[in-house]
Amino acid sequence: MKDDDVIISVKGLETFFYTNNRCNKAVNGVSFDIKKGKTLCVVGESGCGKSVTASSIMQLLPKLSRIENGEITYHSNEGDIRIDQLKKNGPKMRSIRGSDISMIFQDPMTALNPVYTIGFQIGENLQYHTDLNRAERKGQSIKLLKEMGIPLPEQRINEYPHQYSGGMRQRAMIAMAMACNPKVLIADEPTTALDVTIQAQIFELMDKLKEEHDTAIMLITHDMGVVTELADDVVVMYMGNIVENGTVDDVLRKPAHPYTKALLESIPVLGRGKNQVIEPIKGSTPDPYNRPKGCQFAPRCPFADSSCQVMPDESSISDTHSVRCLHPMEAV
Amino acid sequence: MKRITMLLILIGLVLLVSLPVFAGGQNEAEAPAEETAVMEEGVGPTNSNPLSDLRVRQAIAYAIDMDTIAETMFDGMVLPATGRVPDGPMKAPGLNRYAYDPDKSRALLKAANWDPNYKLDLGYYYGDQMTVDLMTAIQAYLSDVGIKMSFRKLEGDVGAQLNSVPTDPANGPSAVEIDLGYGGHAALALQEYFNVYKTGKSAQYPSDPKMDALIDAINATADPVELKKALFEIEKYEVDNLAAYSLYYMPMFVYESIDLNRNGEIYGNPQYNYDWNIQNWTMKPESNGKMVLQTNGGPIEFFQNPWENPGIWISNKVLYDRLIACDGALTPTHGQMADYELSSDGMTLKFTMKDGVKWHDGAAVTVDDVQFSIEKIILAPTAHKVLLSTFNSIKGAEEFIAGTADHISGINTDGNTITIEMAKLDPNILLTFTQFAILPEKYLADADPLKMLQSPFFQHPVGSGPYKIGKVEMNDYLVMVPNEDYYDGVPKIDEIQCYPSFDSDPNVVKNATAGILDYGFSKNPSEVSSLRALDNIKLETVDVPYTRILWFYQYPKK
Amino acid sequence: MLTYTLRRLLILIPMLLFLSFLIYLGLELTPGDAVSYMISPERYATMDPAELEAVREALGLSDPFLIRYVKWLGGVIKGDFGYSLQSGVPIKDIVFDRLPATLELSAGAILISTIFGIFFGTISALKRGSIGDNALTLAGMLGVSVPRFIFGLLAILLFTFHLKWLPVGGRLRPGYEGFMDRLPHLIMPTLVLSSTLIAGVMRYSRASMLDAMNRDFMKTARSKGLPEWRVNFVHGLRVSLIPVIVLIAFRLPILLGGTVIIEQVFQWPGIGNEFIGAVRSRNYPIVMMIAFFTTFAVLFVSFLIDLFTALLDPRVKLD
Amino acid sequence: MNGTKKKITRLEKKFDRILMREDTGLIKKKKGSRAFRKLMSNRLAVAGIIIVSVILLAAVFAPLICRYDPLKLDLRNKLQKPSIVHLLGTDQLGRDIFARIVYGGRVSILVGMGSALTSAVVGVAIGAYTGYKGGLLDNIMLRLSEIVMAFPQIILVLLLVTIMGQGLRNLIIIFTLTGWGGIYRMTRAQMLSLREEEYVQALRAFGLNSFAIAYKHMLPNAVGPIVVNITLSTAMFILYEAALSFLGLGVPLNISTWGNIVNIAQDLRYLQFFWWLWVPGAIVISLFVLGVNFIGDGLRDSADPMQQG
Amino acid sequence: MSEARETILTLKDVETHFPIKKGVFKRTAGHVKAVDGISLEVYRGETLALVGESGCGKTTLGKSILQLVKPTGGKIIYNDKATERDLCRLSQKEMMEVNRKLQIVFQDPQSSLNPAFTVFGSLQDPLKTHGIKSKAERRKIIGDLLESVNMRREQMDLYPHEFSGGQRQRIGIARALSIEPDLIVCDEAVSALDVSIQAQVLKLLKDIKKERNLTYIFITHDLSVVEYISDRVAVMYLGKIVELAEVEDLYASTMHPYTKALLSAIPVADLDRRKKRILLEGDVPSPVNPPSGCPFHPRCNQCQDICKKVIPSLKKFETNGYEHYSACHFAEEQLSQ
Repeated sequence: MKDDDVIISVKGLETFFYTNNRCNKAVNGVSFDIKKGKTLCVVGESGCGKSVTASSIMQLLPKLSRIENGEITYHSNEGDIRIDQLKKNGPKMRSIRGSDISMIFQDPMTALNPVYTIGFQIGENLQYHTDLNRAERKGQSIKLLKEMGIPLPEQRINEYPHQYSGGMRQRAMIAMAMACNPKVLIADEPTTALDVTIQAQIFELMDKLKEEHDTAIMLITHDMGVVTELADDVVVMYMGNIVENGTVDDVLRKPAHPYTKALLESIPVLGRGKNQVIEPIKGSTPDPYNRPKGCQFAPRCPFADSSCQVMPDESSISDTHSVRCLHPMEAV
Repeated sequence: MKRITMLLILIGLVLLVSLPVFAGGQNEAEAPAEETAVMEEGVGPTNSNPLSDLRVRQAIAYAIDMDTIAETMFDGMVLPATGRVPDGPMKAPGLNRYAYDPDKSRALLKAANWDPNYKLDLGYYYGDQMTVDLMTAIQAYLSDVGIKMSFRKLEGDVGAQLNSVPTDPANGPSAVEIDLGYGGHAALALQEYFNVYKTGKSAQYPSDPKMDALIDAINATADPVELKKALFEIEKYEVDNLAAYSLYYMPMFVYESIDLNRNGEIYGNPQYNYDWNIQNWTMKPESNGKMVLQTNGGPIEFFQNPWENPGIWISNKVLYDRLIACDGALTPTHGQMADYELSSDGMTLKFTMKDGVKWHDGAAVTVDDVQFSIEKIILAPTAHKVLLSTFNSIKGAEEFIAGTADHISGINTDGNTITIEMAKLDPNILLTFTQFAILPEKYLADADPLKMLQSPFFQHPVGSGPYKIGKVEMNDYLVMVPNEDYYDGVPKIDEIQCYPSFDSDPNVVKNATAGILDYGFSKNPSEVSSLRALDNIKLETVDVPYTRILWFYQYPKK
Repeated sequence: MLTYTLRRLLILIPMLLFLSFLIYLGLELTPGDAVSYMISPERYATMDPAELEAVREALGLSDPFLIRYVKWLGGVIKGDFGYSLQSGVPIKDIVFDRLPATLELSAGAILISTIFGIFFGTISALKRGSIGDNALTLAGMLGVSVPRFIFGLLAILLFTFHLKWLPVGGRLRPGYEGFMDRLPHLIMPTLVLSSTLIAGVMRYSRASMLDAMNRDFMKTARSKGLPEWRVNFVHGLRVSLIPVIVLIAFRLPILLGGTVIIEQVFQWPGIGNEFIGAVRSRNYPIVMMIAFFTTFAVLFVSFLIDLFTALLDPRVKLD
Repeated sequence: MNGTKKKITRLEKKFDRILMREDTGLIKKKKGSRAFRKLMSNRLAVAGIIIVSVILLAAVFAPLICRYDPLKLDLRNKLQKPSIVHLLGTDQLGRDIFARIVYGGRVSILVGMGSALTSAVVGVAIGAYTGYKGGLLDNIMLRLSEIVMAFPQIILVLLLVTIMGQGLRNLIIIFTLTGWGGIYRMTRAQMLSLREEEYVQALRAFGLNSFAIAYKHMLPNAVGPIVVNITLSTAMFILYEAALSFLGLGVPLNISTWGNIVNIAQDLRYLQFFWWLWVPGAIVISLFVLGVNFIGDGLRDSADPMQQG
Repeated sequence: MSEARETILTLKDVETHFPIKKGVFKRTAGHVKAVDGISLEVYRGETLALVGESGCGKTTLGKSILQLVKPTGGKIIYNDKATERDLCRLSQKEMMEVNRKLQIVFQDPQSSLNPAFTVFGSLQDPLKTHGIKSKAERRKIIGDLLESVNMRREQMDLYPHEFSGGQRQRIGIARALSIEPDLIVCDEAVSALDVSIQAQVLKLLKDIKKERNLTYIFITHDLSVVEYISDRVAVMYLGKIVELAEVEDLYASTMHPYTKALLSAIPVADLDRRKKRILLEGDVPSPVNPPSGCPFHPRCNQCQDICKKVIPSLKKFETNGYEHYSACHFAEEQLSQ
């Protein structure tokens, strides 16, 4: 059994998409743990499967997709629950969603229903997971909004999403997600649609909530900067696989996978000055329907050789650090 | 996407181009140019219009197999015609039938040097399927002898398109576009059939002194023997000369529900007024014991003026009474509202009002009402021609119309009698008074004769007939109830309900089938065919033919 | 809101003016006038041009076109909608006499088609790809593909002549004028009229619902642990309704057009029937006013629908 | 793992099949347009294409498949029931109904497709330019289309028919006059959204003239919905033709069109007792319109990248 | 830096306002002041970055320069070495000539190429318009262009959907280069790209600039990228420039609290440079009703009374020997913090 502070463990998860009579192996064998009170950052470029992983945990996959293999275990107070074996929209799954595990999305404008007030949408969550009556729900919603730093919550609770600004909408989303004090908050690129100053506010808020509620956060992002600032643990994904997994120090200071390393070297970093050297990664991400054999990164990897034609296994570098590469980088 | 688009556009274009080309399949076949011996008959063209050549007109007449058409298309309902005047005592003997003879037709065309590329343009105004069918058939027959013909329903100002008279009645040019016209003609008085040919009256027939003389002859006498002779002459001249080609006589049909009982009362010309004694009719009572007659002809916006179409609307038949009653053949029989006396020279007519003749509002019908009615109608140009021609012949009518006299000097009243003195003889004077509805002066005194129908009177008319208005819902229904004061006895049927549906309206058959039509009349063969198939309807053929004619527009074209 | 209302109404004015001019001009260009219809062709031929002119004069038809138009327009502005050329009945009376019939018919059809259309469309979307969905799609397609009058005639054939359940047509019978008496007359025309409308609404609300189902907030609603019915109906249906309502507004002209045919088939004494009659008899004032009324009604109702959409969709601000 | 696995649904089976083929490398990158493939996988659309093609081909090659001239009268053999001699019987004038329907298709399809194409040409030509350019002209055209569209179309058509008179060419002109509004507005809306696309801005930055930008560069991207619209209005105009025939204002009755053939059903006698006079026509008209609608819907789905299947 | 820098573009009080129509007769009730009085000089051969959050008007300013959006006021003077012309007052024909020299690269690789045309089809029309009549010549030019953005010549006959996002962006750059411009406005040219691709494009832009002696106006919200690519930076807030400085200078001696907050808000991918964030309160105010006084004052943690009343002008300072402009009443105090 895992150590006590793991709240969700994912093992060998495979989620495939079946659209247009093709099969896209969007997530192809992914294992990681989300720890209580910690932030796990899942980082990767678009199409790497990070959002699908999140949706798999919430069982919110679209109709034309399914979890093929693997285990998603939620270590609840009442014992372990195998989420992958629950009925997609069954009562058990629904009681977990929004109450034990919550999720916030990339674009709060589209993620909120435009025709209902913010209060109604937060209240709905409370209605289905608590015994509060209508008045209490309203009070609780106001409290939540206040906690999220929305001014005049008594008034704004009756407003519609379009009357909110972008940052406020995301705060309202978070209020909704935090309504039932969940154990895990999954944030799927929560600030991509926001400006940097607002992004900073949202991260500050998430940090605060993590501290106060001991909530585990799974943060999905493509921005290495965000990872650096927020993560306790990091998972780097590429084309449906986790290529590197470790604490933030492990991954950022001693990147073992050529992809992680290349990624870090390809972005300009604020403060390094005008003459910093950035090294682009050659080529582009492969077509998911026409994947390379073996290691998915091999065609773009400067260290690849013929042995990379076989998908490498995960190998440990330290207790906390593992990598999926035949030629891991030497620690600097 | 792009490929599909290109494909679709391509297909579309190909079709657009190809369809009209292929649609040629619907064009008439080329006429076989067979040679037959040249006939002696006929004379050459009188002007640049090929139809002015009698041989061409004859060729058209010979080309149409009216016998087969009558037998098949019309299910034997119609009678192939020979001349305008329907069969009967006034029908001239030995008229040319122009029986179907395509070979003769071709020969005549050849003799007339018919240009096979010349396309005749036929116009008609009936909207029913049967007319289209007939036109299609005529087109096919003409095509068979080598005459191209197209046809179209005239829209809009139909009268002008058919009947505009050229400014020069002798030489034209024609004031209408079409070459052939198809239409019907029913005459209240037989003279009407031929008066249309008079110089300056016809859009089709160029001025013809001989015809004018013949027309004068039939209008000059009221004597039946002389009239008959004159009529025979003009009938023969018309047929031989093919001024127009009478195709067939369409009899009238009266249809009645099996629940209606006329109690022996007569049938007659349903387009006009005759003494049908509706007050004696009965219906099978409904469950509540009420006798209800349902029929058509309910008003849509207003009640029709009885002076325009004297009897075509059932409401006009039963709401108003006339001074003289006539039988089914429109022969005057006896006084209705008044007793009458015609002087032997036919120049003085005297009416004595009967007692107890009352308007629906209870007031008595007076001779002043009669005088008023005549002086009103004479100013209304839309009134029926036979009526007008009688009234225009009254002494002093001209002055009255011109506005130089306050009254018509030929009309004089005295107590309950009224005397009418004629300026010139009118053979139809009695007939006129069998059709002329007297209207109450007090409601219409101020009405403008040019727009009588806009008078509030025609929203809720008051007459003196056996029935009066019960309730009107314009465009929904009209209920008429018995006139309790009716001098010939209170009518037995408790209610007449009229729905707005008319001749040639497909709803007639639907309503009859659904049992909400107990009485009506029709001159529409397809309607009659449909009605004939119904179990709850009996059909009565009334021998009042309506002549259907093919007009030849003989003036030179512009 | 008020200013929006005002502006919409103000925009109507030039549109209606333009429209009225077009129609007036159009009718002017048609061959014939009311006179040639009032008088049967046979008699027309025998009338002197002077006599005809007198009739035209009396009916006010001999003025030049523009003067007649301006006169007419002046009347309308003064609230005088003119008189039927033939009966002299005020057109207001005629229109208001016919209006209830058409309203009855179209209101019934709108109601039926909206309710059933949205219901079937939503079900179809939720069960996308199922046999029921396919059957409904096919039925809907059939509904828009069969000519409406064929539907009408078949209905008469079946319900009146074979089953003898319903009357053949018409609206009122003497002595039977209450709503319940009218109901049997109303059933067939309403159903036939709504049949094609249902199909349209159904197809559209299916697409709209499918669209709503793909939206992000549905995922959010599920992520809150809401039951499926609530996700679909409270969140999905509500949002999908907005474009459907707008579509129904857009269909109003089609509906009014549809009543023309249906009123003919079922002898329904409504505006459409009156219009056809007036067009055929060149009764300009009536044609004008009906064209006017219908256009105004359509524009006005679509404006009402705008307001209604604003109520349904908080995002829509009417300024 | 398997014990608790839910029952295998149809969808799951489909997934398994795809997965198996994917794993064995059977699925190769398909050639040809994706939209085309999608259209061909839509069963209703394929049915539509078949129906429409059969009727179309029959109409185009009418002389080859008809034994009789559609205009040939045979009064003595009128109202014959369907038989070997006359496949669909004869009408009230003894004309062969099969031939009339086949030849009638030419006119009806010409009216439908011709009107749809001409109104598309007008609507697209105006919509593409004004939609891109905006300004006063755009405003005027928009108002004009609002007027045209606010007016119940059939009423407008009736008005125009009485003004212009009946006839094939007039009908197409009238349908164009009344029908351009819809496609104009759709094209305009498309252009409005395309106008924001960056490649359009790029072309403007190169100083290209508006005609070239609107018609050459933007229009091809709006073609999908336009084609769908043309298809659907073809169906609509065919129905209009029938409706006008019903009111007696359509193509002159002596020309066989589907509308004129079916119109006979107004006569209760034929409706009740001579079903073969109108039933085949009604079926063909409905089938053709149905087929066209199927195609239109299929095209719409295949042009829409959002819908997956 | 040499003192005799040649200006290629001079902006004087450029204003781009969009009217807001209200009321029954659609009176203009107010304006969205997207660009509100911007004066700026762009020097030949430099990369000037325009940074700011969404809604600050940077993209509108970029489009205003190319006249894709008509500015409502001010002058934009373009100096093509021979003449100086005010772009706002040029006729369409004259503007077309200028368009040879001013080009733009857009943000979204999805919509920057016409999906209905091949690359050649998309790129040839500008060439045609600008006088290259022979098709063979156009093919050669486009082939060369593709090679210059590290793509293969043959790829000109492919359709946009056959390219990846990065490739499309490179084609977009090739298109902008096709008529050999002097100045290219890069409007968020790398923002929509994946990180691994972003670097390729950035590097490409930098290389091309060197090769062809181009001038860039680089519009972005990403200050990390700005630091890497630009020479000078103009920070915009609510339609106005709040700070303008040489890039190193801006980072080293920030003279506006907004710039400071912006810099601190950026997550930095370097564990050793983690720092305390300066949190701004609230959101960017609406450009319809900008706050009185300093537009930044409602969010500024150093706001004084004067900030609420007086609009600070863009004042010139000198830091580390460079010109440094700041629109803060307390610009110099910022330095000492």
